[in-house]
Amino acid sequence: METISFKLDVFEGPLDLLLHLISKHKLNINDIEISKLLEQYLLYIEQAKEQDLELAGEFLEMAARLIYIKTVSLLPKPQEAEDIKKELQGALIEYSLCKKAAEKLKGQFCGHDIFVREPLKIKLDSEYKLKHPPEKLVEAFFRMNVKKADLMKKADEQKINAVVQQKVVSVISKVVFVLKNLYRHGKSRIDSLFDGMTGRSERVATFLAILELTKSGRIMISDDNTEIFFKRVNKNAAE
Amino acid sequence: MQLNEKIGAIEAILFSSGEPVEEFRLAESAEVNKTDLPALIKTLNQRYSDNDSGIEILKLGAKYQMCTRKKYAVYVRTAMESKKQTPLSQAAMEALTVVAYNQPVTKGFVENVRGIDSSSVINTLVDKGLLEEDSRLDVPGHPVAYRTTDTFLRSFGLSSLDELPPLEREDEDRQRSLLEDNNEE
Amino acid sequence: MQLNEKIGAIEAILFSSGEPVEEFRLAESAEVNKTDLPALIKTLNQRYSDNDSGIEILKLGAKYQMCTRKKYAVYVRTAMESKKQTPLSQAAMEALTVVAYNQPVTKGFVENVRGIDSSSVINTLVDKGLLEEDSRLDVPGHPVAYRTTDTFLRSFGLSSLDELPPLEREDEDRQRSLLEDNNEE
Repeated sequence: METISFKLDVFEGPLDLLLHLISKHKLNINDIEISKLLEQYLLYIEQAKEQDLELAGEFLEMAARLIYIKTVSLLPKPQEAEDIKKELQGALIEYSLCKKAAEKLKGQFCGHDIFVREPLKIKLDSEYKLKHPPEKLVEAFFRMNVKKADLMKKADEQKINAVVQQKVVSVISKVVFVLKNLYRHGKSRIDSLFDGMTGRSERVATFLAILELTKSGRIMISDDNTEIFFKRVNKNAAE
Repeated sequence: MQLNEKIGAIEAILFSSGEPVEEFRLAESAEVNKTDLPALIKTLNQRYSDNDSGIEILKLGAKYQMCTRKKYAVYVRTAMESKKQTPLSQAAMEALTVVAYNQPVTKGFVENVRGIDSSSVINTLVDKGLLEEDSRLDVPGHPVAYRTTDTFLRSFGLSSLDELPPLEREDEDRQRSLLEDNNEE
Repeated sequence: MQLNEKIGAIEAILFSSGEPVEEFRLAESAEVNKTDLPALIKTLNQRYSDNDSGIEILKLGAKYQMCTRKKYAVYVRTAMESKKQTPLSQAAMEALTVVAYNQPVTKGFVENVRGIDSSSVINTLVDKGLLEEDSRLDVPGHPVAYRTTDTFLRSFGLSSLDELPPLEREDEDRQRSLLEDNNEE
């Protein structure tokens, strides 16, 4: 068997390797002999494995693709085999064009020989002076693909989101919230305290605040667990 | 090396440096004698002034710098300012719209609506004077909120925010009414 | 305004801008007709080349940029103490070529043509300023697409994408005709 001295990493990818094999074995890129190409390709892959080279997944994928093409060509469906072979040939032709163009462009490279300078730094008035019809705003709005109703809902949620997104809500702040609520209304339905709260942190903090206030004896929870009220308010009510 | 080439090398070096270049470094890099340098610069400057050129070489202590000629300063300023006056990007226009219709809003809100980080785009809008910070958003934590400015109103030909066009699209409305018609059938 | 002064204004603007300047902005700021601009730039460039000047004006797409002349690269490099930069790798050249001829394209497209993951190589090209993101690719999901930059044009001595060398299809044609000959036999 022919010994192959090579390094797989000289190839830019499986297509590059295939092009190499095609030119080396003088195959016709427009009508590739798949079995021959497959045989040669696998030889390279085997060799690479023996050398413990890390094979990019793309190389193995290509092996599978070649095997598939060969398999299908053995089946009594010549059209399909022809189609998938054409697809591979197309890719190879396109890639070979790319390689040639890259080679040509490379010869033109002069990027390291031309120098430019930084823009002069002067202080400028940066105020926007262009004019637009207001309809531009409506246009931009529809481009975002946001439903108007959603936007309004989000606007309502903003006050909460603004807080929730920025920090974890502290229990203390909710103790103050619950107390304020009680000062204002005398008693509060527990579930109403959670109205409008969407953030988990806020809800948890509120719940903990209620427990904390109960534990410390500042407030009491009604027998059916639906309302809270100040202890002293309760006394007054009892009198 | 020809005289012109020596001058060309000096010119190229001074151009690309931007900053003032020390005499010795300029001479060394352009491969000319340090003693010849003043004469070469003089020749170059003479050429510039003969042509009413836009640039000239200034001597600053023991350094040289290529600068624009003062008489053209107004054109330079106009050009630089006009560069800043690029039309708003799509992203900027979107962020501006979100703020305009919901102000005051936080960066977080704009991000939420657009589904993409909008921090830098909002900073740009503030730089351009179209948005400004607003402390009116009265929620705990007092996050920084933004509102549109008078410059915004001027740019969009509005005399107040009440004149913002409604967020409706004609064709959409028509579609909707068609749809409703179908449902009725 | 005298002819020389018009040219001087253009020169000052291009010098101070550093970056490529759009034709319309240059004409507007220098207060010249856009249609006169090419002739004025040509006169300026002629003056530069007559003097073997260190600088010249390049046309990059619909923009102009003042740059150093290639022949003085060695002096500039010495002055800037810049080491010789590594040339673009084969992989980078291929990816750049795919983008150049098909822009705007996604990373996926490049990978498809090259038959191998091209993500990191594209990132490198973006870092080098040869490629940039392009938001024009208007397909669902708005994948990030890439296009070449003005720096790309400058780096390959092109003044517009139209000047890209044509893709060579000759070999292929020849092969095909050989094939046809064979078939006929």
